[in-house]
Amino acid sequence: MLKDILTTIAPTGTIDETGEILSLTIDAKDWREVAVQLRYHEGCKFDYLFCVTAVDWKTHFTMVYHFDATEGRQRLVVKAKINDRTNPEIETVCDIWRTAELHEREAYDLMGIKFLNHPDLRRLFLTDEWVGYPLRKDYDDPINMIKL
Amino acid sequence: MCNVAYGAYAIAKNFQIWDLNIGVLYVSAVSSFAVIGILMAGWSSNNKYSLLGAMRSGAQIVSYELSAGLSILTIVILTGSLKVSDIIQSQETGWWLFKGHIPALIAFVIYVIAITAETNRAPFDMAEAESELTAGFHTEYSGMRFAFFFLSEYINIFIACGIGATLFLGGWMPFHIGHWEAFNHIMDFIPSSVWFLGKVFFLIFVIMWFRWTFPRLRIDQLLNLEWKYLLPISLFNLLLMTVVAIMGWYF
Amino acid sequence: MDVNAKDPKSTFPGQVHSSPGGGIVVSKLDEVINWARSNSLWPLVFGTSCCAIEMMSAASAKYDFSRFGFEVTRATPRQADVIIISGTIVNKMAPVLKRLYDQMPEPKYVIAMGACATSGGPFFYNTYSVVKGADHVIPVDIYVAGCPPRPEALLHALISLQERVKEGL
Amino acid sequence: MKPLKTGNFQPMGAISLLLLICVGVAFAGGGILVSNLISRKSTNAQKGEPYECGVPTVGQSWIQFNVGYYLFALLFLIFDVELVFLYPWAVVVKELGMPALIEILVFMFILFLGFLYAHKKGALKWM
Amino acid sequence: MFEEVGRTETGDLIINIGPQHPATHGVLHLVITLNGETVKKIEPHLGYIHRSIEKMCESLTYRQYIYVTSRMDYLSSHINNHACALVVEKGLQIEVPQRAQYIRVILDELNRIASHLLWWGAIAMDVGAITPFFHAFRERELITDIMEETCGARLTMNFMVPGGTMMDIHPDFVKKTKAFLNFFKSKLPEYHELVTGNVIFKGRLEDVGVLSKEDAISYGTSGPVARASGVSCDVRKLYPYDVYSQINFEEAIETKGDCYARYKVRMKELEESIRIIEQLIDNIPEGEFQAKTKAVLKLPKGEYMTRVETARGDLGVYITSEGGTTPYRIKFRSPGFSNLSALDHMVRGSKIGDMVAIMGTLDLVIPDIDR
Amino acid sequence: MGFLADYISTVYNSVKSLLIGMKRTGYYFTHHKEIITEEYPDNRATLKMADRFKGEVIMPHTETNEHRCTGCTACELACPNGTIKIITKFDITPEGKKKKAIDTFIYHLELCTLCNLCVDACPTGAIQMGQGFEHSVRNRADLTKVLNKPGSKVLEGVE
Repeated sequence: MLKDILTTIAPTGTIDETGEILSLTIDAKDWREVAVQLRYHEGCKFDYLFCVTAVDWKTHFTMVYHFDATEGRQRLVVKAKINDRTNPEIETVCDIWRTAELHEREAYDLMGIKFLNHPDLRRLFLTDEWVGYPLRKDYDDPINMIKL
Repeated sequence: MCNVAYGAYAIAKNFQIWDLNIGVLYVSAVSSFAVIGILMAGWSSNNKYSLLGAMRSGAQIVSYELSAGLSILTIVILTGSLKVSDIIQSQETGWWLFKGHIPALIAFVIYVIAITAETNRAPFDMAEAESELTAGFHTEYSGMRFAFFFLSEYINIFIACGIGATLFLGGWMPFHIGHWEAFNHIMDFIPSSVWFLGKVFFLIFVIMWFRWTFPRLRIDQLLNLEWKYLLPISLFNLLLMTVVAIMGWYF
Repeated sequence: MDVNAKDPKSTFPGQVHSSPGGGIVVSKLDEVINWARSNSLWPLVFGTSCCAIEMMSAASAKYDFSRFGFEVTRATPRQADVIIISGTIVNKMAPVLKRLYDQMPEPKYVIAMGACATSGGPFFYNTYSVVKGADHVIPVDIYVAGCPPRPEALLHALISLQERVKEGL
Repeated sequence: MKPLKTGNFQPMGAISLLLLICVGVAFAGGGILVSNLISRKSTNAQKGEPYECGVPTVGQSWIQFNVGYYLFALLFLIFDVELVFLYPWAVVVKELGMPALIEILVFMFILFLGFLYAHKKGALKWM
Repeated sequence: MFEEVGRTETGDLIINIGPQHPATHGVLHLVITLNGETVKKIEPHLGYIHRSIEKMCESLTYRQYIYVTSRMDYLSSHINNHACALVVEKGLQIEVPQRAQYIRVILDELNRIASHLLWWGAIAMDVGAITPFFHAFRERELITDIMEETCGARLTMNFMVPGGTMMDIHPDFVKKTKAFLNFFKSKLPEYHELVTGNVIFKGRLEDVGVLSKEDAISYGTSGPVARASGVSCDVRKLYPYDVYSQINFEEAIETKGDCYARYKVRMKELEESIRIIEQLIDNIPEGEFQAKTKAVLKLPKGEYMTRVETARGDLGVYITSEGGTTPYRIKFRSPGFSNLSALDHMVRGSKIGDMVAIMGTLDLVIPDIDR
Repeated sequence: MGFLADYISTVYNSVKSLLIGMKRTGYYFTHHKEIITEEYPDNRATLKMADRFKGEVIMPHTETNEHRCTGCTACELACPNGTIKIITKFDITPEGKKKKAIDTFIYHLELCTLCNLCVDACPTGAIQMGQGFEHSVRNRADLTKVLNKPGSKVLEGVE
C-alpha cells in the first residue's frame, strides 16, 4: 500500500487521508530525500510532477506538490512546510522532474521562496527590478493595485 | 538602392527595345542582379532578421539560378539561337512546350519552380519568411523604399514569367492547332500583345497559386530540392534534349 | 512620444493651409493624400490576448477587413500604419509597446481594442501588473469597448479611424 | 555548317537601353523624392535602433557568419561557369550533331564527379 | 587577427523572437542563440502578459472568479470555466443536473473543435501556408455562431456557473450543432488534402522536435503534446468528470513524438470530438439546467484540486479555502506552462524554421502560460 | 536500381500531393458560391445579432420614462470588476415616506466584460444585455455612461 511506503520514505511526515487525494505533510528540510524516494522507489514511482504551488499562511509557507504516477495511476500531494518566513528556503527538485524548473522559478518570482541548487533562479514573470513578492499576503502596492 | 538599377535593367528586355543577339543570356545575367540587391539591403540594415534573410536568399537565389539557366538552355538547344526574336520565330508552328516532347515539359516545370524560388515567392520565400524572420531582408525598410522592394519583386516575377512565356509558350505567337485553319485564323485575330501578356499572366497566376497552396520549405530542404533533385534532373534533361534535338525528334 | 504630429495644424509640410490664395490645390492634394492613406492602413501584427483572436476573425474569410484596405498585416512596425492593441498591456509589455510605436513611421494610428486596452478592463482592480489602459503608454486614436469586441465592432472602429484619417487628424 | 552569327551592334538599341535605365533611376529617385516631400517625419531615440520584436538587441548583428551559406555560393560558382560554357555549345549543338553530345557528356561527367565529391564531403548538407 | 575581430570564436548570433512576433502566437519572448541557422539554445522569457489572475481571484467570490478564467486560455474558455465550476461543486458537493452536464460537455467539445481549428490554421500559417487559415476560420465562425446564440458571446462565454449553466440552451442549438457537424465532416477530407498529405508540410513536421516518452513525462507535458509521445494522459479518460464516463470515445495516441505526431493527434481529436457530440446531442435530457445553490457560496475549509482536459492539455485548479467567500489561495496549473518547459529540449540542434513548427505544434496560448 | 526507383517514386508522390493541394485551392478560386464574407457596413440595416448577444448593459425605460431599478445595488455587488456604480438618493413619496431610489446609474462600458452576472443578480429585471456593439469612440470618457435617463422614475409597484 502507498501509505505504508510513505511511512517508510518519510517517517517524520504525517499522512492525511481526509481529502480527495492522499496527502503527506513533511518538513522542508526532509524534502529532498523524500523526493528522490518518491521518484525512484519501487512502490510508488511518481514520475509526473503535476503542479507546484506555494501557499503563504502568514506565519509560514507551504510548498504543495501534486504527483501522478503514469504507470500505477496513483496520486499524491506532498506538502513541505517552510517555517522561516523571512528567508524561506527549500531544496530544488528540478533535476528529478525537469518540469519543476519553470514551476520553481514561478514560485520564486511570486512568493519569494528560494530553491537551493536551482540552476537558474531568476524572476520569471516580473521584471528584474520588481520589489517584493506579489502573491504573499502582506504584499501591498498602492501604485499599481487599485483595491475594489 | 541596388534594386532600382536592377529593376530598370530588367525592364529592358521584354518589350523588345533592343533585340540583342544574346538576348536570353543577357536577361538571365541581368535578372541575377536581384540577389545583390537583397544581400546588400539585408546586410546593411544592421538587423539580425535581415541578415539571416539576406544570407538565406543569397544561398537560395544563386542555387536556383542554375536550374533556371539549364532549363533555358534546353530551348536554346532546340532553337540554336540566343536571340529572342529567333526563338519566338521558331515557335511559329507550335509552342516549344508542346513541340519539344517530354524534355521540354520537364524543363518547363523546373523553370517554373526555379523562378518561383528566384523571385522569393512562397513556398520559397525564405528571405522574407514572415513567421520566422518577421519580414526578412526588408524588415528595416519603410515607406517608399519598402515599396520599391515590393515593386522590384513583382517586376522580377513579371520578367521571369516573360522569359518563360517567350521560351516555352511562344512569346506573342498565337495558339495554333495543327491544320485547323479556321481555328488558327480566329486565334490570329487576337492581338499579339494580348497573347504575350496572357501567357505571362497565366504563369504569374500559377506562381500565385503556389503561394496560396503550399507551406514554406525549410532552408535545408530548399537547398536539398535544388541540389539533389532539380539540378540532377535538369542536367539529365539537358542531355535528353540534346539527343532529341540532334535526332530531330521534335515536331 | 510625438503627440504634436497629430496636431491638425502641423499635418502637412509648408503650412499651406494658412497661406492666402493658391492654397486650394495643395489642400486638395492634402485631401487626396489623406484619402489614399485612409484606404491603405496596414495594421501591425500585435496581439497579446483574447482580442487577437477576434482580430484574426476580422482578418479571416467571414469579416475580411482587407475590404477596407487593411490588407496586409505586417510583422514589422516599420511597414505598419496602424497598431491594433488587441489585449491586455502589462507593465512588462509597456516598454515594448512604446518601442514598437516609436519605430513605426509617421503617420501612425492606434486602435485600443477591447476593455483591457482601453482601461485595463477585467484587470482594473486588484492586479499588480496591468497597465490601466494603453493610453498611459501611447496616444490612442480609437477606443473599442467589448470583451472582446465582435469583429464587426472592430470593423466599425476601423471605419471610424478611416474617417479620422480623412479629416487629416 | 552555317557560319556563326556575328554581333551586329545596334546603336539605337543601346541608346534606348540607356534611356530605359535613366527612366528607371528617375522613377525610383523621383518616388523617393516625392515621398520625402510629402511625408510626415518624426524622430526619436528608439526609431534609429534595429527592430527586434520590440526588445533591445543583444550583441552585434554583423558577426562572422556560419560557413554554410558560402559553400553553396562556391558550388554555384562552379556550376555557373559551366553554364556559361554551355551557352555557346547549346547554340551550335544542332549543327554539330553527335560529336558535340559526346563532348558534352565527357564535360558533364567530370562535372558530375565533382558534384558527387561535394555531396560525399557533405558540402550539400546544411549545417 | 582573431583577437581583433573579437567575436570569431563562437560565431553565435543571439536573436530575440518575440514579444511581438507572428510565430509566438502572442507575447512570448524567446532569446535564441543561433549558429548559422541552427538553434543552440532557447531561453523563454515570460511575463509579457502576466495579469496576476491568481492574486485577483483571491478577492473575487466563487461566482465571480470564473469569468476571469475565460481570459486565461481564451481558446478553451468554456473548458476553463468548467474546471472552475467543477472545483466549487466539488467543495460544496452540489449535484449538477444531467441536462447541465450534457450541455457542458457538448459545449466543451465544440470549444475544443474551435480551438483545434484555430490551431490548424495557425500551424499552417506558421509553416507558411495561407489558405488553411481561412478554411479553419470558416468552420470556426459556425461554432462561434452557435456559441453566440446560446451563451451570448463568441469567445469568452462565462456560461458555466457553479451548479450548472447560466442559461438554458437556445432552441436552435441542437439543430445548428447538427448542421455544423455535418458540414464539418464534409470539410475534414479537404483539410487532409490541403495540408496533411502535402509533402512540404510533412517534410517540415516529420522528425522535427522529437520528444521521447520519458522526457514527455519528466517535463510534465500533457494534452496532445504528451499523447503524441505515447503517454496516455487524457483526463477525460483517467479522471472522468460530468458525463465523460458514459461516453464512448478513444484517446488519440501516437508514439513517435515528433511534430507530425502531434499534428495527427490533434486531427484525430477533432474526429473524436465530433463523435462525442454526436453521442450526446440527441440525448440531452429534459430538466433543470442549474442546480439550486445559495446566493453566496462559501467553500468549506480545505483544499480542492480539479483537473480537466482543455484543448491544450491538463488544466488543474487548486483552491485553498479558509471557509470564506473568496479563495485563500488559488493556483491554476496551466498545460501550456509545462509544455513550454520542454521547448528548449525539443528545439536544440534544429533549424530556426523547425522552431516555428515546434512552437506551432505545442499550441501555446501565452495568457494561459503567464496567467 | 532501388535507389533510382525510390528517387522517382519520391518525386512522383511529392508532385502528386502538391497537385492535390493545388486542386483544392483551385476549386475555391473558381467556386464563388462558397464565399461567406459578410459585408458589414453595407448590411447594417439587416444585421441582426443573436438573441442573447451581449453587447452592453442597458436599462429599458417605458414610454413614460420609468425604469425598474430600485437601487438595491445587487448588480454592483455582483459585478466582478466595478463596472457599475449606483448613486442613490431618497425620494419623498406622496405619503411623506422616504424611499430609496437611484440618482445616477453609472456604467463603465470601457471596463465591462459582458459576463452577465449583473443581469443575473438583478431581482427586478431592471437591466438587460443590449444588442449594440458599435462602441468605438475617440475619447475614452465617452464610454462611461449613465443608464437612467434624466428625470426617470421607478415603475410603480416594483420593489
